[in-house]
Amino acid sequence: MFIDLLIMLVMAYGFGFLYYGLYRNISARVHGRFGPSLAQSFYDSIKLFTKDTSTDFGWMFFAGPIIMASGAILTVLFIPYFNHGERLVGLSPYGNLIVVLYFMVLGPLGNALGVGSHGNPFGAMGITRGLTRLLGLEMPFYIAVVGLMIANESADIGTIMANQAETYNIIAHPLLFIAAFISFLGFLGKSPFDVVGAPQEVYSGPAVEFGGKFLALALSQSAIFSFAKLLLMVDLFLGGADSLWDLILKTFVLFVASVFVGNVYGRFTTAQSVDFLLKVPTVIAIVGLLFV
Amino acid sequence: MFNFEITALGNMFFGLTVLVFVSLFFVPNKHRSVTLYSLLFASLACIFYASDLITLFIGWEIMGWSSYFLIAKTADKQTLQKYIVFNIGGAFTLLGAIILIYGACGSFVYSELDFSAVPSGQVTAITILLLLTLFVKSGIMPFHYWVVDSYSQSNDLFSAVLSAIISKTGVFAFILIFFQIITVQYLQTPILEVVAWLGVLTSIIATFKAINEDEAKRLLAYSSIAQVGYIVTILSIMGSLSLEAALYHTVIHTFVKLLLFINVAAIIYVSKQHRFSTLGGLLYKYPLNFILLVVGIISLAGMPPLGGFSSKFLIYTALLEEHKGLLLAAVLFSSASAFLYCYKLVYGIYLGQPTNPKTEAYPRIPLRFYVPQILGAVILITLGTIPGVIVPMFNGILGSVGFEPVLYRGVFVLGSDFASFNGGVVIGAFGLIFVLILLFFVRLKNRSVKPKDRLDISYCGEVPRADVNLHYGYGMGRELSRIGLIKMILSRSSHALWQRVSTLFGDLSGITQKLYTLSAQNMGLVIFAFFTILLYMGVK
Amino acid sequence: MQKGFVAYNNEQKSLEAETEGIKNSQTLIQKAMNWFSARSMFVVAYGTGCGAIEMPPVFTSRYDIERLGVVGVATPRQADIMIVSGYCSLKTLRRVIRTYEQMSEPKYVIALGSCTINGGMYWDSYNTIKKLEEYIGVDMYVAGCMPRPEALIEGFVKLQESIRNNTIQPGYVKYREDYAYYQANQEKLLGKETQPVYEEDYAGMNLS
Amino acid sequence: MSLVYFIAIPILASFLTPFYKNYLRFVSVLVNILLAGFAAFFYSRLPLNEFISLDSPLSIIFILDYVSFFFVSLFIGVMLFFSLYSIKEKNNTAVFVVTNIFTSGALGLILSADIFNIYIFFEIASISAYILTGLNRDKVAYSGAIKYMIVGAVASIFLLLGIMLMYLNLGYLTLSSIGAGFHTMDKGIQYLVLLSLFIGFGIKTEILPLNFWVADIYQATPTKIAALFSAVLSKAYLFVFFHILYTLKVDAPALLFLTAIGLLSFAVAELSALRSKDVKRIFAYSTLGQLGVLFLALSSANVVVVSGALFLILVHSISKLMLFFSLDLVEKKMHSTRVEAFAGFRSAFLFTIFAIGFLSLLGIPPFAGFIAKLTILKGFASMGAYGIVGAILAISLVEATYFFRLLSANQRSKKTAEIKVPLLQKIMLSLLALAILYLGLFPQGLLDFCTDAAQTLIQGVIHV
Repeated sequence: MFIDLLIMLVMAYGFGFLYYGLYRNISARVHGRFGPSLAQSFYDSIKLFTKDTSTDFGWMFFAGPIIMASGAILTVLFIPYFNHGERLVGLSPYGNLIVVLYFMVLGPLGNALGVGSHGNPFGAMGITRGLTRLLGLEMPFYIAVVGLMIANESADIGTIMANQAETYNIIAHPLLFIAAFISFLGFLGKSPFDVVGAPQEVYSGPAVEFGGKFLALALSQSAIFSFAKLLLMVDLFLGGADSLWDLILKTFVLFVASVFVGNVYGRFTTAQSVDFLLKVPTVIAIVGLLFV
Repeated sequence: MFNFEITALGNMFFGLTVLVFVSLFFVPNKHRSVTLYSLLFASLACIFYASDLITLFIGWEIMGWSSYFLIAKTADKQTLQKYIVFNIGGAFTLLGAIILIYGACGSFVYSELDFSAVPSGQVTAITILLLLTLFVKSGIMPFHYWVVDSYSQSNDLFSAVLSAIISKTGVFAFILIFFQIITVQYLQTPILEVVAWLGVLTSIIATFKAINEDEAKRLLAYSSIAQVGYIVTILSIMGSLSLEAALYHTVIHTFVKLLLFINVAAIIYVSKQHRFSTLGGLLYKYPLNFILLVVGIISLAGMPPLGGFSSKFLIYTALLEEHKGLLLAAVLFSSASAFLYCYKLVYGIYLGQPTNPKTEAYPRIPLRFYVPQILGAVILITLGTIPGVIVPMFNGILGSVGFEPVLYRGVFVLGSDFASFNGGVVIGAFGLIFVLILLFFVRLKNRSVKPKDRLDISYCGEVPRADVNLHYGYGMGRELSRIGLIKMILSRSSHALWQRVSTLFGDLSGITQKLYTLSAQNMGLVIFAFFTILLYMGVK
Repeated sequence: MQKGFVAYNNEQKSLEAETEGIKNSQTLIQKAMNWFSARSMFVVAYGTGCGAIEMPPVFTSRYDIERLGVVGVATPRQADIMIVSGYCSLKTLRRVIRTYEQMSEPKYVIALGSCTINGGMYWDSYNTIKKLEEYIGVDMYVAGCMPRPEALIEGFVKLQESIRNNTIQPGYVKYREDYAYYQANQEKLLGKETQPVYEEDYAGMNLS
Repeated sequence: MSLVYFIAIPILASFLTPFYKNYLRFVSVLVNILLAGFAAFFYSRLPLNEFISLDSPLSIIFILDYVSFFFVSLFIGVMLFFSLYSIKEKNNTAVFVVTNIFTSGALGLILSADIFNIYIFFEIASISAYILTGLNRDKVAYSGAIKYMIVGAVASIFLLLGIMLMYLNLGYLTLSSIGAGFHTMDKGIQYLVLLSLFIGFGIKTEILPLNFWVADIYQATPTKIAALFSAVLSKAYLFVFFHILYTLKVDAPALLFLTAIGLLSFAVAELSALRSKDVKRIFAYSTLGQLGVLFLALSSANVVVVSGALFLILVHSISKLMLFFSLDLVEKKMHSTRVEAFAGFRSAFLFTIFAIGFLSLLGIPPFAGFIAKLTILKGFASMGAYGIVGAILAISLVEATYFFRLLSANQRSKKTAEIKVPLLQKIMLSLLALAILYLGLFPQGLLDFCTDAAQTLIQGVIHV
């Protein structure tokens, strides 16, 4: 059990950074440059963990990133990796999809407390943008997930995966998938929904005062979290994974798709992104929900 | 005239009342009025334990006017006027419904009411009248007009009572009347649909209004409206699970609001400030208060692992079970938006930079303020972790109402056959991970540098002066008003509607008053004219 | 590479001798850590003067310094390296110092252009400083007016090399040790009220 | 013992004034106690008739049945209260001369069972009311009294017209005989008679559209006297009107018309009070409104509703006494009855009294007004008249608006004067408040009596 959890965590960490490196590489190629090495994000993380000093604004600031990381790790542990339900299911028997959806906001909220406590207005602005954007992101995603839960008569991720043995949900409920995918892009924090940490406007936003180990933890959790989201999408719409290769393939495909979208579009403002998310994908999701 | 009966449902609500009142007794209060508080308490007991409609009504009215006099100590005239017009109006619709029920069934006693022979039109009329009453008390749109001002202007302690208990009387009456007396088979489904949507629309709109609010208590008031909106929505599903969800959420919301209002009251007590734009940066001054507030908002936002999540989870599963997808999506939307005002509350008061130069001189918070807060926090944490302590009570109430209990009786497990989760594992895993990361952090060679000055922030290389406002509490949520849909919600208000009604009555009053100043001659003319008209009509 | 473009600061020689011993006594972990911090550099590119115009090509497709693990960040808290790109007026210096103070250690400074070395073409200006190293610790000078992007990249490479091999005494260590000197210089120009806020007592600190 | 004493004693007491000029207030109390004793004596002998002369047309018949006993004891109670309350006012004895006549007029109206005597006592009560209105002896009071007199004269004319028509057609004046023979008359004459009675009594019972004079009169009258008008005079006319109506056994459309008029009257009066700036006027409007409710309730010909209406009459009398007397105290201190003056006084006792009075008038539990309103609404519900229930509740909301506006005005304004209520007044007012609370909590005994009285009223005066 604990070994399983450890493996899940390490896999999430490794794949998260790998995919992040990949993302940077692909973006670089799109821009017409070589880009850093695949392991660059990993190097960054190690370096940040081993910095000599980091500014600490008090215990709440200290706890903020830890809560955020705990939230991300918790999310990963509650999402089963494979659809055969034997290994690497983590804690998913003790939770369900709704719990996971809420874990996904637990970390950010804990982080928000930490960020708020250092008194830098840019941090609070970033958090506000993030929470505002969350409004838009969650609407289509939740509708899609609700549609799946109603269609499967269950809120259990394992059951939803098992029910896709014949047809994947991406084919059975394409509209729901489109809606969920659009907000998934936003959840990954890539363009065009990357207004939260816009360095030019709000000076890195939430991460404005994070240096050294705090930034390291923030980066690591974001890698883990990205993988968790990929995993969730795979579990919900692509029938989960049978084997390790299946897992890598499916997450990779999904990831690459999101990277290309992210590289093509510019950045929406907060209002624009919420407006867009509340109009296009939400309407798609509602139509999809009516078909369920 | 007064008939009482001890019921499981009444016990639950009365238990909440007792806990709230007892814990509030500890809090220092400038406007303590023993007579009015005991009247209020008695009226609540009267409502919760009544066994006939007249007793219920008497309790309802006494509650209404004793609250009025409690609010009147601090609120302004217009607020009072709003309060009384809506609440007396709500009580009168209740009376109307009671009279209708009497006309239909010939009795006031709950156990003697039988709707099997009543025409459905009449049942519908009764339903609508009762719903109006509940809507007014619970502040469902568009009858929420009185709520916010009354909550924010009444004294800090009484706001807690209003939000924690009095708004719940609407919920109680809903359960009592529609689950026990009229029962679902006589109700019209379209009405329930409308109620469900009204509830959820209320919660969405109130949530956005809350986000836009600069005053802590007004924010909490709007949040109260939103939360009760959920309860009404979920109740209108009229199923076993939905009833348990509603009861759970009622309990949670009672303690959340008790905690939050007293928390804010403590801050107002020491700082004399109640706006986010004049508060801020109190985190390290009042750390215990901050932690309690965080417990409160985590529950309010419905985050795992605290109690708020448990009730939200039940709400969602109840809606899922009935396949109310759109309704659930709307609830989720409102619930997701709630994070924003939760964050605004905690940021505006405790985080960010202090806006007030006198912050350092604020006195300590008297210990007595912590009694209700710690009570609330302990209950919220317990309910999130060990739902097993309270689920049997809900199952008992369901049994007494005549429904089949559906919740598991596990100690840590909460849920039904549809979905369940293990609160113990959630909080355990979270705690374990948190502690592990913390240990890892502490073990790192990395040295923490503490900034000496609160203004040592990265601010584009700039050194902000002490008088620059670095607190973002005021502007938080401003961006929302640029989003089309939300702008529409925020820019509209029922104020204009009610204002128009008020003006209309004022104008009518002006006209009729003129009539009463007729001179004797003209009066004589009127009399003869009237006589002539009647005579003419009679002859014809 | 042309050595002349890269100017070490004046204590380079003695430092090299001093750090030779440290280099040899490094454990494997320390070596690895050095390698990682050389491999990953977060840069806050402080565009103080005209040299700033050379930085965009360095970071974008033309020269793509991300290959070397160098990434731009917005805030000093996240940064390892600050580039001071050109002359510093009094007004800018205040911000430069502030930014420098807020970076977490280990932190490095690359001074870009001749103006940071001796004032360059502003050598007799009443309003610009002549030697950046009098006010903050500087690790690497890239001379020239203007230095080409290649020169800047060269600077980065050299800096990475010396970090990896631990061959220099970093500027921030010197800054801590001689803090009184730097502070006096800063105060002379800027006055007391803009003094940086330092929590720790650098004089009594054990340097590793 | 004779019922004539009810009328003779007060009128005698006022005629003999010169003999005890300085002790008039004590005599007045004594007279009222005496009357109360009579009432208590007659309680066990109900119902009873007394024929003083049977020769038509000058027959004199008194009837004391349940309903007239109800009114008689109510009025005696009110007058006793009034005389006790004012027992310390040494320099205003003139008022007692008139109030004694007023008492006998009102009691005579209630007790008379023949239509000519009704007219006589109608005039006695009216004239004493005109005098009472002018008691203040200033311009406003005189102009009010004149206006009252003119309107009252019109009312008398119509009443007389009705009586004349009946007498010419039937040849007798006894109520019971008229009741038996009314339907033998020509339809047109019936209509004309009813119309004249309606106009005559309508003016006096202050019903729309015949009540436009009322607010001015109340404002001109001394505040305590206005309480008497509200608590006694209008109720007496109301009773007599419906006594006659039920005796004449009018048909349903006529009653329905009265119901509609009552409802309209209620609505318009409450609406007018909404923006009124003068508290005394507001109380006047409220009286008009309550009279409208009574009118519509009494015209329902339903035992439950009528019993509720009788209960309401009692409660309303008590509440209005309380309110007008308290307002009198406020007026003495603030020299005005404007809302601003009302907002400015500080006295927890008076505030409580006002609050209880308002709540009771609004029909809010646990005060007696609630029982009255509930009974009326229950009765209407059992008749199936839900529209009226809704209308009454809706209009009550308007009433609540202005009453609570007054309360909040007092509670939230800057206080300018502190009112110290004398002990006697305090006790008297507290007694009234307690009575309201008691009747609200234990209404059953009175309700039973009201039911008996209502049955009697609806039956009408039966031929003996």
